[in-house]
Amino acid sequence: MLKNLEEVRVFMERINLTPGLAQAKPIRDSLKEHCGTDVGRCYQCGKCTAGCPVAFAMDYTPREIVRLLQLGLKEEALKSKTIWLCATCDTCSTRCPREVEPAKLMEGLRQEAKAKGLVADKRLDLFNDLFLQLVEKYGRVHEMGLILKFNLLSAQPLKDAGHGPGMFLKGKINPLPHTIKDNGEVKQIFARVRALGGEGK
Amino acid sequence: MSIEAVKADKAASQENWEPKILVFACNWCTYAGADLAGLSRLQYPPNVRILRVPCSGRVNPQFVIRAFQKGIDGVLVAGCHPGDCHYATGNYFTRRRYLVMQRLLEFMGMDPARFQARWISGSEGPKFQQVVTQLTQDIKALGPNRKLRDME
Amino acid sequence: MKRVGVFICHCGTNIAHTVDCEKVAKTAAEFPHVVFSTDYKYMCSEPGQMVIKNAIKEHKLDRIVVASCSPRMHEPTFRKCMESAGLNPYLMEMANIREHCSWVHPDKEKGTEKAIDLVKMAVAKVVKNTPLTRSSIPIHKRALVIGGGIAGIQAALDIADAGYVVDIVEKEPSIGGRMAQVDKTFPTLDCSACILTPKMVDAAQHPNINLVTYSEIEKVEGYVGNFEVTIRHKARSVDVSKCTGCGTCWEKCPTKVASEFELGLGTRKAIYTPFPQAVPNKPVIDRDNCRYFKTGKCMVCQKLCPTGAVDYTQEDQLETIRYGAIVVATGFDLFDHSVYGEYGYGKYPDVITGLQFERLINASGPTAGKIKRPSDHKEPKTIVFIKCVGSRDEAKGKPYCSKTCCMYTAKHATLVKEKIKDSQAIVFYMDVRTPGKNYEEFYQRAVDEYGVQYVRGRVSKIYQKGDKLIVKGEDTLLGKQVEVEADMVVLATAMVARSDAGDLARKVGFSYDQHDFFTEAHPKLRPVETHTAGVYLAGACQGPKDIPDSVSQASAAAAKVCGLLSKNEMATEPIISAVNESICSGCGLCISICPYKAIDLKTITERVHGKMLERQVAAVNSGLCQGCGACTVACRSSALNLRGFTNEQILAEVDALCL
Amino acid sequence: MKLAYYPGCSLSTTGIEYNMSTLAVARTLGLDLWEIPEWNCCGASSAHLTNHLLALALPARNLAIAEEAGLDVAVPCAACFARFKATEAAVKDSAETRATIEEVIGRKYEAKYTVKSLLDVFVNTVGLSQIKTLVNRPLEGLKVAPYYGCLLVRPHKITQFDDPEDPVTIDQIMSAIGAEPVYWGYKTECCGAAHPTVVPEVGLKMLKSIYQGARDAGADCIVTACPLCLTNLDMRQKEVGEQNNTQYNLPVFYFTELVGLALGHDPHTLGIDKHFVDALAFLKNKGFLNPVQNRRDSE
Amino acid sequence: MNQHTVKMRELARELLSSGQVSLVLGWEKGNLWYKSPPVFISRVEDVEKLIFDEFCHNNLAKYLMDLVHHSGKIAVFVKGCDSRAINRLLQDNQIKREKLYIIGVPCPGLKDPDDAVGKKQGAEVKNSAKCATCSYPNPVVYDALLWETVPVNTTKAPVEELIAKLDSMTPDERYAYWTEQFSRCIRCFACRNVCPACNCRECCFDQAEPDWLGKANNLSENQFMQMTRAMHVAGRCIECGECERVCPMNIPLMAINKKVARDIAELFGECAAGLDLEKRPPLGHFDLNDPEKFM
Repeated sequence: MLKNLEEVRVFMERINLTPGLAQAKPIRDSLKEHCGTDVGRCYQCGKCTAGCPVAFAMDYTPREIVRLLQLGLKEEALKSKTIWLCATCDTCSTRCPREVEPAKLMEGLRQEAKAKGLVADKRLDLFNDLFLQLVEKYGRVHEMGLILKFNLLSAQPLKDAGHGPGMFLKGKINPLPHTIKDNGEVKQIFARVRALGGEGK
Repeated sequence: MSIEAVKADKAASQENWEPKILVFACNWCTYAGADLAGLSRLQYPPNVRILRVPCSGRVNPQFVIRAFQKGIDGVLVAGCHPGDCHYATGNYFTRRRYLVMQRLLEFMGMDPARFQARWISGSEGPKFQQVVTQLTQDIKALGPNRKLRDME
Repeated sequence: MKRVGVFICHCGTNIAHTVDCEKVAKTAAEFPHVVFSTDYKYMCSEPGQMVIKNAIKEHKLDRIVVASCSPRMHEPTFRKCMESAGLNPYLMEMANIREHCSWVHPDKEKGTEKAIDLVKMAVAKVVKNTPLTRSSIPIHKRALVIGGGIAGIQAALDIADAGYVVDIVEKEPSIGGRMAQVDKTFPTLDCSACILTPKMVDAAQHPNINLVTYSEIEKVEGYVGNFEVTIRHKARSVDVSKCTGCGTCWEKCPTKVASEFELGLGTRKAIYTPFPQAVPNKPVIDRDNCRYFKTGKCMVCQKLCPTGAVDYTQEDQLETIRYGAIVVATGFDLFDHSVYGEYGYGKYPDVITGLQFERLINASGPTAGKIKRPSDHKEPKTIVFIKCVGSRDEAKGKPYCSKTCCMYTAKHATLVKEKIKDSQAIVFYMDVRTPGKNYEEFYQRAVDEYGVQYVRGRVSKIYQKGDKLIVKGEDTLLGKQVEVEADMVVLATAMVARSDAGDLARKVGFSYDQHDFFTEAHPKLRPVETHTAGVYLAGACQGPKDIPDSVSQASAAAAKVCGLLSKNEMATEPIISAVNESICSGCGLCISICPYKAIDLKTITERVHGKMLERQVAAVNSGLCQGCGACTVACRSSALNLRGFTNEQILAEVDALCL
Repeated sequence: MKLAYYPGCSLSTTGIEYNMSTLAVARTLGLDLWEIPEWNCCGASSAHLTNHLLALALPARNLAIAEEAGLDVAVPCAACFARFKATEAAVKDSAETRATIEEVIGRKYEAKYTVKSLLDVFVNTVGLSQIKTLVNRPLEGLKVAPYYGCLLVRPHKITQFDDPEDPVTIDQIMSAIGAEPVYWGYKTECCGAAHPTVVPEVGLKMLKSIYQGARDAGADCIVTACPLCLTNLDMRQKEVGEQNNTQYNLPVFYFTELVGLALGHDPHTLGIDKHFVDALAFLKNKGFLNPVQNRRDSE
Repeated sequence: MNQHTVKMRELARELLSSGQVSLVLGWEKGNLWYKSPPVFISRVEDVEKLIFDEFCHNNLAKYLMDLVHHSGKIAVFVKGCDSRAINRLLQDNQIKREKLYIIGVPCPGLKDPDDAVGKKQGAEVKNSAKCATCSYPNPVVYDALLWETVPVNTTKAPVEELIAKLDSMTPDERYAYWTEQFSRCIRCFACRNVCPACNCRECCFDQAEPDWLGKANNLSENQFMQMTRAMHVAGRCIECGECERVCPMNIPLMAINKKVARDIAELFGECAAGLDLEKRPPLGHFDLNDPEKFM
């Protein structure tokens, strides 16, 4: 939602297409390689957006993200909230008439945005990082710890406090982190993935 | 090395050696494309000789081997683009035959540059020019063909 | 001993400027078999041709080479020249020393050298030439039209009006086709039946037209001018010669089944005509559903028929007829939208197709023209139209545009607004394509005058909520998700080839594309012909088409047929394949390669060691062969050879060039 | 029949009642579930968002252990199922990927056995008729909204399970135990995954449309096969209701809980007391908590 | 006498005496212990000549071409490779299925007779090269199968190694290799005569007009001949290895045939010849999506 006139003006500024279009082809090719999907095929029908359960909260609709990429405006796409808000439910990919897979695209863009330090919604990124830290450490996820740590680090320590005791009483949250006996193997997996540069295609 | 081969080698070292290149051109596309190159006065090396056939599907691989036997330096088989064949499907058979033939020639030790196939349409005068120019350059770089050649 | 004459053309300075024509002529004089060689300013001119003719006479030439421009330009000229000099026109070869030489090589020395080579090749070839003669095949003056929709009817009327007998073979009990199902036609909104039924009657009453309904093509043999077509007349169970079409039988028949014509929205009886204006207006019995055929009891129709026309013992009959030409006009089917899970897999009763909607608004349709939704027969107030269902959808349907949906959806939306005043018509579209006379204006009227709301975006989901259908889309122009609570949804489903299109194409022997649409001989210049001589295409069987396009193509096909049938016989090109039967081993590899189905196996008898033995060899049909020569390469033993481009001729050229 | 069983992290914490009900019902249905020893987290729902190889390797270790035991794997959690399937497909698809994964996990894994969702096991391994014969407390009159979410059915070429637009396995199981599945348009809508926790202003809106859809379709309760979906739908219901000035009163069940109930198990054994939206009271009202005399366990 | 031979004779006797067939094509023991030439049997009493051992190399299918006008039905014994030859001839319309009674003999792999020369009967003999990588030891078409099928071995044959070696060479080295091979060719045409894919009534090599093949026996003409033959059998060769076995000059002809077969499989998909009568030879049809190198 646009807050003031200033933002309106900037948002509606005319875009010079020339520099972007020069990048369009290499961007298309690299996305094809890294995300396995071809934005060039999209004909902007909007079916992805029409069925997207999160589109209402996005700054660009999934279709618009693809459009930005088609025009070579990848920077804009990387800075968007959309790529972080995508819940990867795959509805778009399932229905796309041109067999473009927007969900895969979002995954790829997230990884790239993170690498470039362009994370538009820190909360989701933080959550994912914390999650994996737990897995690496304990082999399994300790959900209570995850939520508490997330709330703490995202500066909203009391957000879900109302649910915590309820869960605890219902025996749903173990106060102690559970772990597998010898987590060496899982730690090894993380280490080897890192050694391989994180990409495993 | 036979005397003929020595002679051929010598010829290669001479500056005035010019390769002879045979182009099998289908009547409806490539021959017309070459005509268009002429109409547009698009210059290309005079080394190519066009042999007109109704369809690239008419070109028997044995013609190609024969040309090499008799001393040609390079062969191009050219026809309509897939989907444009005047006879609907001739060039699809050409494509299969010469994909196999090309690999066979290579396996026999021929340089792949000496035998090529291309789709050149009746409107592609510039492409005809460009393809035969490139082909001539490639073959000039290789020198005279001695392989498969009937020296007697 | 062969006597070759060589004629080098200067083409003014076009050739002579960069080729030393005199030198070429002199050099050529030394080639084997050449007894005369000369050069001249313009060989194609009258005096130039006289030079040739005189030389032929004077030097007793039996074949010639003309080195000049492209044979694509003047081959016919010099062939005629040969003929008038009393020689076989095919004993002439041309060397293209203009387009392929003088115009592209400015270096005169090199150009001359190349011109000499080209002439040498032509001489080597012409020495191997043999006289070729055009043969002719008789043309049987009767045409067959397969399919009795608007395209078939139009083609038949045009051919019949030109004075030829034409048979329309229609697999349904009546002619009329898809157009009979349509309510109104764009862009004029005149009623489809009003313009179609007179044509149907014209066809039925035309002295040159035979309607062969409820019949299918069984087998097609032969070739242009001489097709032998076997037609299967399906058992009607009604003797058409006795039946008067009074209608008693179908009124009294106790069995009701879903009507194909009404696309499941209405019913018909087991003895039926598909629709009231059927031509011929004579019923057939649907044996799968008839009580008599299922149980052996009933016979109501037979008992009540005043003329005793009902005949349960009828059987399918085969009839073979000879035709000179065939027009294929088998029309289209609609894409089955039940593959769209997000649109309810075809399970929501109020999600219907455009053609079903035609029946709903048609005065003679199941609702007598009142728009009522199938589920509860209520009048819908909000109707959503979705375009490109199946069309332009590679994931679930077809990649192509069905061409007609933009217009008929505009028509449907207009009619909704016209018939239900307080209604909403909302069209979800991706593009609006209106390239036709008065089409754009029609679409604009739908928006301006009728207030049809167009929303750009493909619908992602439809689901039933109570008695409403929730339609979810994006307005891509706004970049926002939108939702409509609709009472009915109409899908503009793709036009697809008939499910049996491939079978028919194989039977008749012509090609079809990856979507089973029939392939025209050339997309621009031969749009109504097929690759098979004598077989023509009309209407949507060749690709999605609206009525005006179908009718135009039908008339065009008819013109082609008339052109063919106007001749008693047809000359065939002599440059075709020929079989050397003594070598042919009958392996048949050539058969599958021939794009024209011109090669068949035949059995020959020959005497071997005093015994008569049979064996099979390939046989080329000169009416079908177009002379591509693909078969000659498939033939390992060179039993097949292409006249005019024989192995011997091409080898001679290759040798001449290299040696 | 014996299957390897991968409960996953959720089933030992927030989804503990899924585990309890699964194990209870499995015994009755004659399923021998062998819990993969020392299993590790499959990485859902974060690894695939950040690292492709890691997302394949984490499930692979578990699958490798099951493969050593020579068993197909039953996975109750939809998120784990999706990740396992992705790994299975990737390994089947490319020998190169397989080699990399094997290197990373330090175990052999050839995807010789099949990963099955627990729903699949119920419908196709056990069979609906078998379930039907074992029912002795048919849940007649219970109108359930079957909720599948995303991960069971999408992407279809990987999960290869049920229909991506109109899945029916939960519906079939519900019918088999006498309940009445309602038709609604939100069967496969996304519950928001981590969004209700992490970006609640977005996630809670996603949940709202699902509650609304179930209510509009006349459902009494929602039934699911995904612990994440259940946690979101159950834990956040009150909050979403308050935001929208309403009470949805839609208890959310695992399908195993309702099957267990129909087979005559005690609701506490099934963990039905562990929900936020009071499920026990709801069932009591419906009259489904009267004790059952003779539970027939399959041998 | 081995069990296989017993079974063969039994069936042959039954077929002949019942009049089901009037001729049986099989193998007999020749004068040398390491040769088992073909035998044509029309009398029941001659059935005792039939044998099956590890020297039954001859592909009997090709002999059927000489018997197309034989009036009765013919029984023919076929190993895996021979059965593919039968399909080759059927597909090429050279023989009629209804005139044949095909008896399948799953083949355990044969021995190399050249290696047996000079050895005593029963001595250790090398395996035949052509059987080393046979993928179809079991007949693919038959009316009766005489005994249990045998497992397919998957070892890498020397010919594959040769192809790999040649592939790794420079063009000039490859050319030199083949020059050396083809220089030896004495133009005896044994390769062609034994080949079931070479079933023309008149071979183009024997024709004077057009003069495809020069009469001079030189390297160039030999190259023409072998390349032409490779193209003629491309996609049709059933890889029986007979050409190479009968070549008196030991030219590695199967390296060419295998290489072409592999290229075709790579380019147009697996289409091993002589397995499926419905499958047309790969150069006799096409796919719109064939690889495109000629743009």
